[in-house]
Amino acid sequence: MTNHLLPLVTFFPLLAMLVLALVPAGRTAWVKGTALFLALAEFAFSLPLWLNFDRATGGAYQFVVQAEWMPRLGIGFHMGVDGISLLLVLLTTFLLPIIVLAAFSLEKSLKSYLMLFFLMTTGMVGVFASLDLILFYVFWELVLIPMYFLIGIWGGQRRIYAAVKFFLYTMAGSVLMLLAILYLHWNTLVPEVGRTFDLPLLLEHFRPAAGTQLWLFGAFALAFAIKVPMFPVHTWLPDAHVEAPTGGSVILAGVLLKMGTYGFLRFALPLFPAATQVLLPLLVGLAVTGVVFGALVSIVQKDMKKLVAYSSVSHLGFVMLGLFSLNVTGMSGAVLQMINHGISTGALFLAVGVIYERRHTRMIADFGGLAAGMPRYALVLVFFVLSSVGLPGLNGFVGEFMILLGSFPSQPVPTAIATTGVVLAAVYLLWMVQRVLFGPLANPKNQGLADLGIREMLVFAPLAVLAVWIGVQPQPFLDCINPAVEATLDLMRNR
Amino acid sequence: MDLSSLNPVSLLPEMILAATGLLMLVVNAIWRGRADGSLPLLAGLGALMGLVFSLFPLTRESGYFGSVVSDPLAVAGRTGVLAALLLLLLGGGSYLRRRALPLAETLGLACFSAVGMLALASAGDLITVFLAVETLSLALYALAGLLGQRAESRGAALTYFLTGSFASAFLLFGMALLFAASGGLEIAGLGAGVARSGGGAEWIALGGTVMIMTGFLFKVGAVPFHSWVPEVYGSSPTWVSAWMSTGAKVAAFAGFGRLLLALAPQSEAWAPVLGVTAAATMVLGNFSALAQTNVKRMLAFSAVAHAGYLLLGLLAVGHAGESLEAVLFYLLPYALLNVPLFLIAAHVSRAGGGRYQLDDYKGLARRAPLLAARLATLLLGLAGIPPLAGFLGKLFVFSAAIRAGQMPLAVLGILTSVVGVYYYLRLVVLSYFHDSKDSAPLECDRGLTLASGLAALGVLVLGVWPELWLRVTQGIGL
Amino acid sequence: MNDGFNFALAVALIPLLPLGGALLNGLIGRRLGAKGSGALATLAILGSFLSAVAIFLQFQQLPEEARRLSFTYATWIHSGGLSVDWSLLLDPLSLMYSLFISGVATLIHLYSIGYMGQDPSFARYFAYLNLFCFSMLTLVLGGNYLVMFLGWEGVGLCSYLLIGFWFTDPAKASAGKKAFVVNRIGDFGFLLGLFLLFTHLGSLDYLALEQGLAGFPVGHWLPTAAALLLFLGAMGKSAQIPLYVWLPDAMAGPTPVSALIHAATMVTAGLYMIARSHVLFSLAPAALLTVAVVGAATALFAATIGLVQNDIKKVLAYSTVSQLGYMFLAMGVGAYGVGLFHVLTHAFFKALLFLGAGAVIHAMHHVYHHVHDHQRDPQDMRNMGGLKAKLPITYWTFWVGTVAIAGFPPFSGFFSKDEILWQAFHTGHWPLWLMGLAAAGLTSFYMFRLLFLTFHGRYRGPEAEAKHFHENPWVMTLPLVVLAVLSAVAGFWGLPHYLDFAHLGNRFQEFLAPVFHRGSDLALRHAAVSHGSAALEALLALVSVAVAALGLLEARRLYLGKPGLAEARAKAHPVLHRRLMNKWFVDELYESLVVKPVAGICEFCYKQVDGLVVEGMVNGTGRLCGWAGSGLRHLQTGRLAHYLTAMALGLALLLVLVFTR
Amino acid sequence: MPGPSHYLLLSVLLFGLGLTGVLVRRNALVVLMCIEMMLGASNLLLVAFGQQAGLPGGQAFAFFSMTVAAAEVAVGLAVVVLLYRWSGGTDIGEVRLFAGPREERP
Repeated sequence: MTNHLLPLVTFFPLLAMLVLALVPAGRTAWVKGTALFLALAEFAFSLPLWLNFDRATGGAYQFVVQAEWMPRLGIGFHMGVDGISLLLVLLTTFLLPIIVLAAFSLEKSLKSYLMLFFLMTTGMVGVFASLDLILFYVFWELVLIPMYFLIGIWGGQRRIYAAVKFFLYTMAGSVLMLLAILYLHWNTLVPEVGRTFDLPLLLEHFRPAAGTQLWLFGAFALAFAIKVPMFPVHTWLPDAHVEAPTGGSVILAGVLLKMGTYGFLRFALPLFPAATQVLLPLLVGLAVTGVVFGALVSIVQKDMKKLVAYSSVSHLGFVMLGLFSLNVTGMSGAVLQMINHGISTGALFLAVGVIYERRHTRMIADFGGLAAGMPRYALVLVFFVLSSVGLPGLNGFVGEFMILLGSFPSQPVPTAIATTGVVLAAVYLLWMVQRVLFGPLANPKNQGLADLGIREMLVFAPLAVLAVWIGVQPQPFLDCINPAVEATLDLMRNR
Repeated sequence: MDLSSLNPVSLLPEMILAATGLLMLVVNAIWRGRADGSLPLLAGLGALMGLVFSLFPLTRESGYFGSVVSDPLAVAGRTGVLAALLLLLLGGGSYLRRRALPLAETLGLACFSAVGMLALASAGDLITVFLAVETLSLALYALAGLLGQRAESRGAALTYFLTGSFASAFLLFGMALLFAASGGLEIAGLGAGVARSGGGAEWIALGGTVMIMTGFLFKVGAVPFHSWVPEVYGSSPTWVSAWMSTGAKVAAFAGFGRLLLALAPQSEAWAPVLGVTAAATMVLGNFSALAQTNVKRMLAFSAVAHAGYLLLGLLAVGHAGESLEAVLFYLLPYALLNVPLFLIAAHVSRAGGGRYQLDDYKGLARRAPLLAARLATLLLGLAGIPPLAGFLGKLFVFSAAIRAGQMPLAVLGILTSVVGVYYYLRLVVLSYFHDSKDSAPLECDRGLTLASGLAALGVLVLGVWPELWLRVTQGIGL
Repeated sequence: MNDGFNFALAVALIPLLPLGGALLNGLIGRRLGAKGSGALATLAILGSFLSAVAIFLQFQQLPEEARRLSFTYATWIHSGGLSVDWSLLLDPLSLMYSLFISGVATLIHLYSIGYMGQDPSFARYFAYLNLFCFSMLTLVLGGNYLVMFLGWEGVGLCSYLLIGFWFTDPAKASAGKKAFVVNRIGDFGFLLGLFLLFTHLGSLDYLALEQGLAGFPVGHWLPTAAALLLFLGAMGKSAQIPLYVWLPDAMAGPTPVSALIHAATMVTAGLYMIARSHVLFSLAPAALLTVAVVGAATALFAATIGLVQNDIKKVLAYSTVSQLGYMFLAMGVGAYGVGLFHVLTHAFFKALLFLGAGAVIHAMHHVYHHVHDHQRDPQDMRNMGGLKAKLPITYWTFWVGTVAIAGFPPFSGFFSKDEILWQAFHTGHWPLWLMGLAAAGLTSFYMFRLLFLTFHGRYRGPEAEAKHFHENPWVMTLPLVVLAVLSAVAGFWGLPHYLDFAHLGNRFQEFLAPVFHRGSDLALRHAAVSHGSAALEALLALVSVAVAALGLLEARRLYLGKPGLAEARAKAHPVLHRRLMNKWFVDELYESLVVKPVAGICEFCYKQVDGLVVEGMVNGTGRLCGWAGSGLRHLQTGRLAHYLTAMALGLALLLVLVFTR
Repeated sequence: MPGPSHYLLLSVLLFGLGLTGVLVRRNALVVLMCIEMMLGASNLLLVAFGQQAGLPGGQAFAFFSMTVAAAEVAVGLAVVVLLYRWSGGTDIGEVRLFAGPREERP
């Protein structure tokens, strides 16, 4: 049974999309009900992964499925999750119902909007569960299409520019990775298997010269760095975030960016340890630059969404720093921080969406004093701001602390510089809170805005619970992550 | 010689198509257009039969004393050609009626050109190759000029004819030289023959090879022999453009591949030719397509660009024969994608006064949601986005190139393909993200709907379950 | 343990009760009504106080060396080399802090019921207040630096929320933000310190770290660096130069908050942290010296500003900064216990003073409300005067507080502050002692100025109003009385030995002794326990009392003598006066040195780096492709002849290519 | 007695002649003839070498190519006539193609 779990979780959303397609678009209530039900079903299907996952052997792939796809070409249908991918899969399925619920207030062709999200879920889960490089690449590219349409159709004024930029930028980044994958394929001979795209086998038998490693790593790193996004290839993100509809932004920040960091952790680092070592100073430098630069730029943003977008650049910089610490604490922290960022930033985008729906503006200057009229909203916003500022007791702190603590021994100075990001985060986020929530409720347009309703509270509640859970008891998650990270590090050492 | 090796059925598909072509003329001659309604149906049946017998040949032996072979390459090539023809007949009926093309002649010529294409895919010796090339060319010249009353069409016909026969002259002279050098006409033996007769013969052979390649490079529309492509595709009746850009291409690449496979021993010598032309073709094709505002010309340049990718695959043939599989795999989805794209272009531009401008696509998603969805699928397929078969085609071709150690060319190719993504997506952007000038719903006839739907579905299925087609192409070049 | 007293539970209750209170108030506080939610909060914190007292009593029975119990309740973060648990540490130090925090907090909660009774969002207020107590108690009870940091950030958050409690006033809201951000700058140092310690000692647990540090020689770079970094954190939290700027602004919060958070408890967290890390600091003489200098400088500097402020709370705020300076001075000269004693006494009399000020403000506000005047500032001392008769209890309690802080025997301030000065002097830091002495004089001056301006003389508002004054309700006066008593007598817990006629011994120091054994063993000078010459100490005590008296007399001359003298004095030294009035222009300095440049950098990064360079490259690539396309288009001339030629040339080219190889 | 190289040389010359003609002449008919000349060159080569090496294939090929050439001429003339009828000239310079850049301007 469990062996069919991963394909089920991966492809059920596809089925769900088709089912949803059959519901008459006119019957909004039906569409909403079906979509929510299907989303919850998807989440329910993914729960056994969490429950039956054997944490003792968290470093090994579990729920493995291996089938033939294009046998003569060495392309197989190979899926499996270790502690890292498990959590990312769960994050994806966890966010799906939330986004569906949040989308109910959408006016414009809700049905196709939701269908795209289901399609994208298949892609994202596939990316995290694939153990065959071609399979991985297929899912990797598959994710682009729905997001492209989401931005292009439901986006803001500059949506076309943003959509095309998003698509081309990320695409251009990943094609070279495809070539690198092919090179790996043709330059690795696996005894009694021959040529293969199978990740575990390649990890075992691929022994490239340092020089080759460098540009292969470069190809992979470029693709992932753009997705993360790392400075200086980050500029597609603010545009995409600002123009994307709320749900799109949530998925973008919550999951899509993690595909980049995950790629580094799963492919780039273990496949090319030598190259990693050589380029480490550069990578760490870029990560830290991202942290500080993103934070500094966030400070001067006038658009809430753009602010949160740039804050993502900063937070993802932390994650990269953790990955490049190359020790268990730092890398585990990085993985945990991927989840945290998904929760906190996702929630922040949802929060921005809430007032955007009410006022159709995201400009900070248009608000002020909302706390007076919308106490519940104020509570939610402040809560998630604090979680993303890294207040101890909430999720953000655990990740950031582990990252910095882990990277300090190997990278003291960069870590010290990155730590300023913690200070700056307080500056830009609290300043935004102050300008949006506090002060006199001057603008008449803001008076009498409805506070969060039941549905909206239901959207935020699960995220808040998770934030506290990870903040107080991260151990269940770390028990999954630690062994997987250790396994990755072993791979790097033994090659 | 024993007649057993005549093996007539090896030429069965060609015969069927030839018969169908004649049938068109005969029926027309007898009933004079009163039977026009039935002609496409008949042609379709003929093509279908041809397809069946191509895909499941009655014989795997070569025939006519080796001048016709029916190996996997022939099977794949013929299947590709006829699949395109069927799709064209299915989706193009309304176009033919609308543009008042002489139905019998058009269909007849199409069938005759198909005969040439099939023969080219299954040719066993140089004579057959030449005859096949000429058969398909002559038929296509005529098709290009079908709308002779329109200056553009005339220009197209003349251009195609002159450049085409110019290229045929190269081809023939090259064959003569190769014959002189290797002392044989059997394709399979060419390489060995050249190797045997050392000395100056190798130089002659090389000269001949280059000229033959020139001839084929012209047919596939590779730079610098591509100039005719935008003119002819752009100015011929769209139905014909669709046919030229698919059927002829499949056949040409099949024949070209077979020749290069035979000449593999000399690959070091001729590889540079393909390297240079492939690079130039990919770059020039993609970047020129980027600058087009006329959809037909854009599709023409995109066809040039795809020729570039395919040449990359051929280049690898010299290194490892199996690489030809990649090329043949690529061709089927390519044909399935291009035929409906041309037809849709014609359909959409009708509203825009037949000027084939990009702006005609604005808001298409709102005016014809179904059509737009198919268009988007087809374009994404052509752009090579997974999980559509277009992606696998590119994947295999680039894989072959890398296996042959052509990483620089592969990098160039894949980067230019990103440029390609841009102009393909531009149509998607227009039809989905823009608002239309007139929101009047654009109805679409059943044939085209069916054809484009089938094509999109086929490309998707092939992308998810490529074994279907891989089983056919399996063993090519071994 | 003895007679099955469950320490683990009792200790856990101390922070958890207020947390529960906070949650309850957050959920159902509104329905309870002002009194109800206030009572709930007060009971919660009272519970922790009682639990602390119970522990204290149990503690007395334990032998000295056994007075260090640590309890682990659950794992928190275990990954790789890092393993941190939810653990609490119970020893005299944390117990002492818990006692006075929960005690003072209880009184202030009670007081708040009266003070905030009319405020519409009382539930939010009490929830925050309880949440603060939870954080503060976690801070002091935490068993490792990470739990401490949790409380550390928690109190920062609560102070942020409470300073900006009346958020509709932008000034108040931004004061809260300022506090949080400045504290974060300190936390930056704190975190780095922790990273450094963990990197080299592999743990964040107090006990483990102390053992790890044992190996290091005094003056080694690691303890020094770590200590300095931690001290940066302390500076932020305890408002020392240069990070003190947030505290005066923090007075924007409700007055009880100022009393609890910004006078009695939170601001002394930095002191706690140093005391807790005393082993580390004792290994780092350089760091200790820094602490001492910063402390002394702050004491003096803040006192000067306090001289001329007219806002009653501002005066007290600067006096708090100054007093904190004293405590750091004590820490810096290695007299940890002495510093902590001042923490305790200061908690009493400064809380008292703030609550007294609160009472005055409350009364003034009430009066202004009565006459519908919302122009005048109820906190400005220039509007007050002669309240002695109107608010007798407030006055007398306030008087006690003033005398205590000014350092007149036998009130608590005298003993604690004098001990500090003495330690500074006889450990050879006589310049610091001099600064402290001067600060003492200034302190007594501005405190009596405050007393006189507020309570003595004649009411400086229209006579008609005067009749509206009346004393505040018991919930507000009772805490005043209790605190006054404490401020009066607390000194006797820490009698200097030259006054120790009855040989009671210095109870306070003896209580803390077990904590500081190791530290003072390691420290070169055994400040905390050594005494030096009793005569000299007594003499110096007299000197400082004399200085305080001078301050008192000067204040009396200026503010009770002929009116206009003070103005005349101000006119006499216009430059100095203006500098003092504007707090030495420090805020302006930071504005131009830090805030503006940073803002500029941000703009630059966004507009130039991101907008021009990076985006330029991205979009440039796109444009380049476009140009390439339209350029290549010209190859397609549309001339048949050209095409034929191109083909021939192409063939020639290929032939050349092939044959030239 | 001329050897193979002579035939080779001659046919190359013929071919070159035809090629030059195609490039320099503007009249469609003449261009067509030049192309025929190039085909002829090839035929010469086929026949000659077929004769030399005693391979009948050469001659056979030549026959086929001649037939093809004839067919080609037929189609070619048809196209030229078409051109002449509609535009009253046979100068390939007159042929107006879908001129690239000029009409492309939006």
